[in-house]
Amino acid sequence: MQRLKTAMIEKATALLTSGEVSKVLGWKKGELGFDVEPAVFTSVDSLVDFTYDAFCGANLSKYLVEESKKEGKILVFLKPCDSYSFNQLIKEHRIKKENVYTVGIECQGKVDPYKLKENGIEFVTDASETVDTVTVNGKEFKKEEIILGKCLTCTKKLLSYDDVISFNEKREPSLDRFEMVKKLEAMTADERYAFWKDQLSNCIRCNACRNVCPACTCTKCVFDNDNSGIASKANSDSFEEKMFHIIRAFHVAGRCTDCGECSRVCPQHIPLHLLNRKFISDIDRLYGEYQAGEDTESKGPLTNYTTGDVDPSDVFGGK
Amino acid sequence: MQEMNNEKKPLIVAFCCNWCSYAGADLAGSSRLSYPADVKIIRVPCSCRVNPMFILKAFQRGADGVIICGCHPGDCHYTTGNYYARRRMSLLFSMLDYLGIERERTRVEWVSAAEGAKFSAVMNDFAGKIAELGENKRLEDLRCKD
Amino acid sequence: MQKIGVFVCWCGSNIAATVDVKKVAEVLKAEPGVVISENYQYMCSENGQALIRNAIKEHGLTGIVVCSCSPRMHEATFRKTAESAGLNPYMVEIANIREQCSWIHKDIEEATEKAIILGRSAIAKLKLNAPLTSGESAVVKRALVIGGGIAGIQSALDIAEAGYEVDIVESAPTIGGNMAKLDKTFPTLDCAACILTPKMVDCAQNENIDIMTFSEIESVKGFVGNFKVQIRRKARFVDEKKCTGCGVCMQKCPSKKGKNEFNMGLNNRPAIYIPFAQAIPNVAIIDPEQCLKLKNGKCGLCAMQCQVNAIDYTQKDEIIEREYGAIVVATGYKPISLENFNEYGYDTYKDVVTSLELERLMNAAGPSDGHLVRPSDHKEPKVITFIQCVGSRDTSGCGKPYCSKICCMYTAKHAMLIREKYPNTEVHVFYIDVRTPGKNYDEFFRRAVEQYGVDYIKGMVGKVYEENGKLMVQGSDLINNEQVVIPSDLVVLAAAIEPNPSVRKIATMVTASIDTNNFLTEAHAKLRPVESPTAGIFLSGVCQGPKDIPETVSQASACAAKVVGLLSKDKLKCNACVSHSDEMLCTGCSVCANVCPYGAITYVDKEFRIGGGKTELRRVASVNEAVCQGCGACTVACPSGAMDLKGFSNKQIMAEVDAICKR
Amino acid sequence: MKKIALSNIDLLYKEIAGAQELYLPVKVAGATNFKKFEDGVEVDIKSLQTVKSAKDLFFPQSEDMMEFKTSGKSIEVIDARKKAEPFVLFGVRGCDLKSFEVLDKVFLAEPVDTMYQAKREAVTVVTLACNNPETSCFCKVFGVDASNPKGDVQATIVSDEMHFEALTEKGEKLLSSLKCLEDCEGKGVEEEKAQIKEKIDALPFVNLDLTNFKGENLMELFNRPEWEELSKACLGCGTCTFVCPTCQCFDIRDFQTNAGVKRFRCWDSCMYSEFTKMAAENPRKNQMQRYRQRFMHKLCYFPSNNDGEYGCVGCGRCVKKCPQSLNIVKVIKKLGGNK
Repeated sequence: MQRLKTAMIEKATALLTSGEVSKVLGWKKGELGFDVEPAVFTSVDSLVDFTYDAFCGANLSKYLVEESKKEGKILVFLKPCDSYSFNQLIKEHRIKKENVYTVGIECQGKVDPYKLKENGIEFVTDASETVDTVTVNGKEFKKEEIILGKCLTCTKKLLSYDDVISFNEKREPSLDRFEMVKKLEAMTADERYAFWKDQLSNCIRCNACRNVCPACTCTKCVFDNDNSGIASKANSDSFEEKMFHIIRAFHVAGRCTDCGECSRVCPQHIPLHLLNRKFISDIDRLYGEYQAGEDTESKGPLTNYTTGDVDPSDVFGGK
Repeated sequence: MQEMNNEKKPLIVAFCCNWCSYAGADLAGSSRLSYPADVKIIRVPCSCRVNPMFILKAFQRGADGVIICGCHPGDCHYTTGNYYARRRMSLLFSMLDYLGIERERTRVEWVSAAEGAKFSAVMNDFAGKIAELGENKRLEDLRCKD
Repeated sequence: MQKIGVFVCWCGSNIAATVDVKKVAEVLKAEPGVVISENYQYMCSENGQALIRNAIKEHGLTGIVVCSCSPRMHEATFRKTAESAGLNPYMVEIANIREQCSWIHKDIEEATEKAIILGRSAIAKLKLNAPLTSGESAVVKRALVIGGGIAGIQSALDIAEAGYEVDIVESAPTIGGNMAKLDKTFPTLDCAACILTPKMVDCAQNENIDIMTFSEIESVKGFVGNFKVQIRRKARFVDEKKCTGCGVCMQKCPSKKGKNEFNMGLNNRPAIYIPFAQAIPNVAIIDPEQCLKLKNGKCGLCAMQCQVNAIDYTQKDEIIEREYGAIVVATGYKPISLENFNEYGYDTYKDVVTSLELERLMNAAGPSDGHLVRPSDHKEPKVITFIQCVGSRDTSGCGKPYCSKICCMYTAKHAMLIREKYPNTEVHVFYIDVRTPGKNYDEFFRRAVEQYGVDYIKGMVGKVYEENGKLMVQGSDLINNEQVVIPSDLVVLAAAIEPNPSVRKIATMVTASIDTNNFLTEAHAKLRPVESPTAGIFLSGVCQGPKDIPETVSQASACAAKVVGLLSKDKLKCNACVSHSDEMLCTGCSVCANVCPYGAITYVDKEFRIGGGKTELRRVASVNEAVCQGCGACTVACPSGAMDLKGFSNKQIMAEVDAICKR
Repeated sequence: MKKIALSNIDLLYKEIAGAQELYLPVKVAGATNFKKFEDGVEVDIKSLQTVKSAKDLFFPQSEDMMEFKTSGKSIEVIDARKKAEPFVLFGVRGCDLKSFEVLDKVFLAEPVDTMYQAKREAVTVVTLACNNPETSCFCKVFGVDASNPKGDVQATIVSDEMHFEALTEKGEKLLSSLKCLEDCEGKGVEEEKAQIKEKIDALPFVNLDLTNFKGENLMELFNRPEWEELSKACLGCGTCTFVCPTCQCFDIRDFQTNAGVKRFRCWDSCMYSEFTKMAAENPRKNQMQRYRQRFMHKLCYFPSNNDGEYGCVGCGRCVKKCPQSLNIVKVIKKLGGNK
């Protein structure tokens, strides 16, 4: 990890010095060790705060929607999952590609601060990692015990970049990403209803899931737009929790790269990614496997069709 | 009998595409093929005009069932509209089911302008299923119920 | 503040018998925004419309709701009414309380309640209506006729005569279609070729007509007035411009074992051939499957013989693009395949033929030069049995549920012609019913029976089998209530006709709707029989439904009149209910363009003020209103809700939902 | 003083809930929030903090105000405010208790917010000392003593028992009504409090320097260039404001029902771009301005208007919940002073 960080700083320094880029989008150290935050560095001097470690879970691609509009080229470090979002945003014309210099960096799973806390660590003094382990404050954890939910199932690979920093250290996913979806599908309707009722009743409509989502880049969201007919600010009724999450999932269906940020940021730990994954799993099953963000040209499954598609009545396998 | 009258009647919203299904409904009418008055039709240009928002809105407002009718695949007046509708609704209905909402509450049917009899049969069947299911509780908005 | 007028129609007793129209009017009057609510016996009548007009003027109405029959019936009527009273025609909403209420409900209370709800829903929508104006688009003054049979020929000639350019695209190497194969025509018994070929020649000579044979429609884009059509001109390996149709090549061609399509495969033709003597264009064509030169490079005799160097073995398919204002579909029919009717032995016995084959056998230009002989041994048949309704009126699933309409008449014709020319021949006809509506048709049929002594047997045929060199036709005679077996020399099957299979592909390309039997659907079964529901697409001939020649020709001319009416306009009013993008919401993500079937959406970079005196360049969607047909696919694809449909906006539809659910 | 064994604590909940409504930290689907006690709920007093703060009980996320019923062309106006029945709020930590003081300054100042007032008066607060404060806690900075929160009743867990002391009349009334409690001397309570204090003093953020946040240097702080960098990663979501115990902004909205209109108020967030949208213009045009507003309000404007009382109680929820790890601690460290 240390050598990756060193290489990244070297790369940033070189590109800033040569003037090829004027800004660098990366991560900045925090106060408690794990609370790194996305940051833009504009000078070689400012890179002193630059960090890349096992806590850099945030997806940086969405920041480029705004940053790439500004003057000057920006260097961005993209983890495999971030890069799928990046591609999808390029496909949707949301990022000005010519203003971005992308450097792919490898990733073997990022630590979930909540899991760290459950293990009694609230303050990180030192951390190091290998492909399969993380050592925090001298205590070694297996990756599967400690990394973010989204990383446990990650199979994403390094896509095309302007440049890549990799030491060919790849972690294999420890879980099938559809396991929980399948589990839910196997439940009775009553059980599923109870599951989601509990989960969604916790929603406080803080919009963290939406605002962090790289697929949610609307200038103004329908839920904020009084003219849309479905604007709502709070879950004044249990209906609105469902409405918000169904519509949000639907709006990103076929575009969601499964980056998992929604679930990472939810203050109530609602497993929102299970909604998106349901759509992904249905799309894969009904229309053939599709990975949003794998390329920048293909038609998404909801803007496409075949004449032989299944009827809605047959989605559940026969009437 | 008395009790029957006191029961809340089911409410069904049917979105019908202008070119096939709405015309099919008209044909059912001109052929005097009855179906329950619980069914209220909203005319849309094409099944692809039906936004999931409309469906959820209908449930929020107290609908007990929502049905979308369009031209048969391949016969869309706009060539491809119902193909998109088919995908959208497949996914949406699957999602509603995933959230534990009764899958019988939503339906898509392809009804051509010539299928007045089918329209009536479909509506009778759907209204019957909805009556069996009873009131929509899982996608209700209590504020709309008092 | 809106001032809404509600007009409840009784439709005589159609509505008023089941819906308490007075109560509906009264209850709806109490709705916020409603200033006047009237009921009247026939709102669509002149008096009814006058009532609406007066109310609009008197009360200064901002919109009207008419509770009446289906909007598919009278929406246009009431829009015109509103317009004539100075109200924007799109400030009209119809509550369908006839087809979707009074006609399907019996209980007055229930129907009245539903009518009120439908009225409220229309009011709720109307409150969100905005006055709309239609855009205009120019009309390309040229028509395309797909299919060069009698229907296409007649339509093309009429359009050309009116002074407009018209292209005929025919998939076969010649125009003429099925009619060219017929011998005589009922009920006058004049020869088909004698009346058709002059029309074919007219087409060829008319300066306004461009004939493209051996060509197919590749793609159709655009909309009424502005279709862009790609046409595949298939390689015929003969330069159409050079070939004089002298026919020398045909004689010299060593590969003579091709099935003669024109003669229904009853005899052979060379690899290079002219379909028939009067073919238009009278130009040779090479069958690449059969030509030795094209197959293995050895031969080239025809090219050596050709005086004008018309042969071109290297010719390739060519795709040309043309623009049209209107498209006539005249793709015609073909007899059904008889594989489901093994009991008649069509595939087993050479002497079981279809009626169309019989036409060729009897035709002077046919394989037997007009001498009626059996295909098997070329002997004259002494007993001929006709079997009617082979695959027609068949609900078993083997054939077609509809009546093919022409068979009764042509069988009578065949029987009569045979008895006339070969009086010693016995002719039997098995029939279910004989249907002869049409001018001089029944008289014609009766002549066959009474004057020519054709033996009509009411009953169905169970099977045809061979015994001692005879074809035994076993059937029932329902009138005499007995089983009969007729030893015959020739059996003729009146095979059902079905739309040309290519019509499905064409219908999809031109976005015309099609029924379960693959016939194209007309815009209105009675009132708009020659138009497709898709604007600018017209239906000529059997592609719309079974027809005989007189009917086909009259429909073809009617179709031409419609086309000429369209082409005579310089500008067309576009659909006013089109999509539009709210540029303040649009993110330019391209999702909408991906689902637009018309390519109506493009993207532009536009400068927007972002406050503080700054501007920002943003990519936003822009809708070509002349191209948009208003399906609304884009509105649902758009996650931000920037894309909305005029006349069917998100808010309008949701207002309807609200109103319907209010209880 | 009174006490009950933790193993019997369900009896206490049931007894309170038998007499009046009881709200306390309840875990649903893995997340703990203040919810009504009902049979079968999973009470969670082990977690230090609820996700949403206790302000939810006085200033709920959404709350009906009035209704307009329409019938034909007439409109009837109906008061939809619910009457506040006495209720017990159990398990409030020192920081949340302090936040009530902050909210009172807003809602109980003239003109009084009657909806808030009614609930505030109806409540009996049972506070709970924080046996295990977390690294994200910095309540001490704002004068909170998490070992000794002074609610109507103060509860302290000492090993496997919970001890109660009534600090107000209301508290006295509640305690004396509860039969499941036994009298005690409060043995070990003071020792426990001393231990908690020790733990608090060892936390990383307890010495934050607030000296720069004064009324006088408002403009200087406002114009500090660091805001740009501090707010760079802000997504503009409302998480910090919604989990914050002192954020008190709300919006008033109408909901169209089948019968008319319900007017309700719901939490709003100054992080949202719509928050300051006005007819002519939006004075806060970018996220930096909105971000700056939130912290300037808590650390400068609020104390300037309220006798030096800060609009932050140091609960640390934003430290834990911000999706991108932005928080008030980072702001104070950057701009507060050099202590």
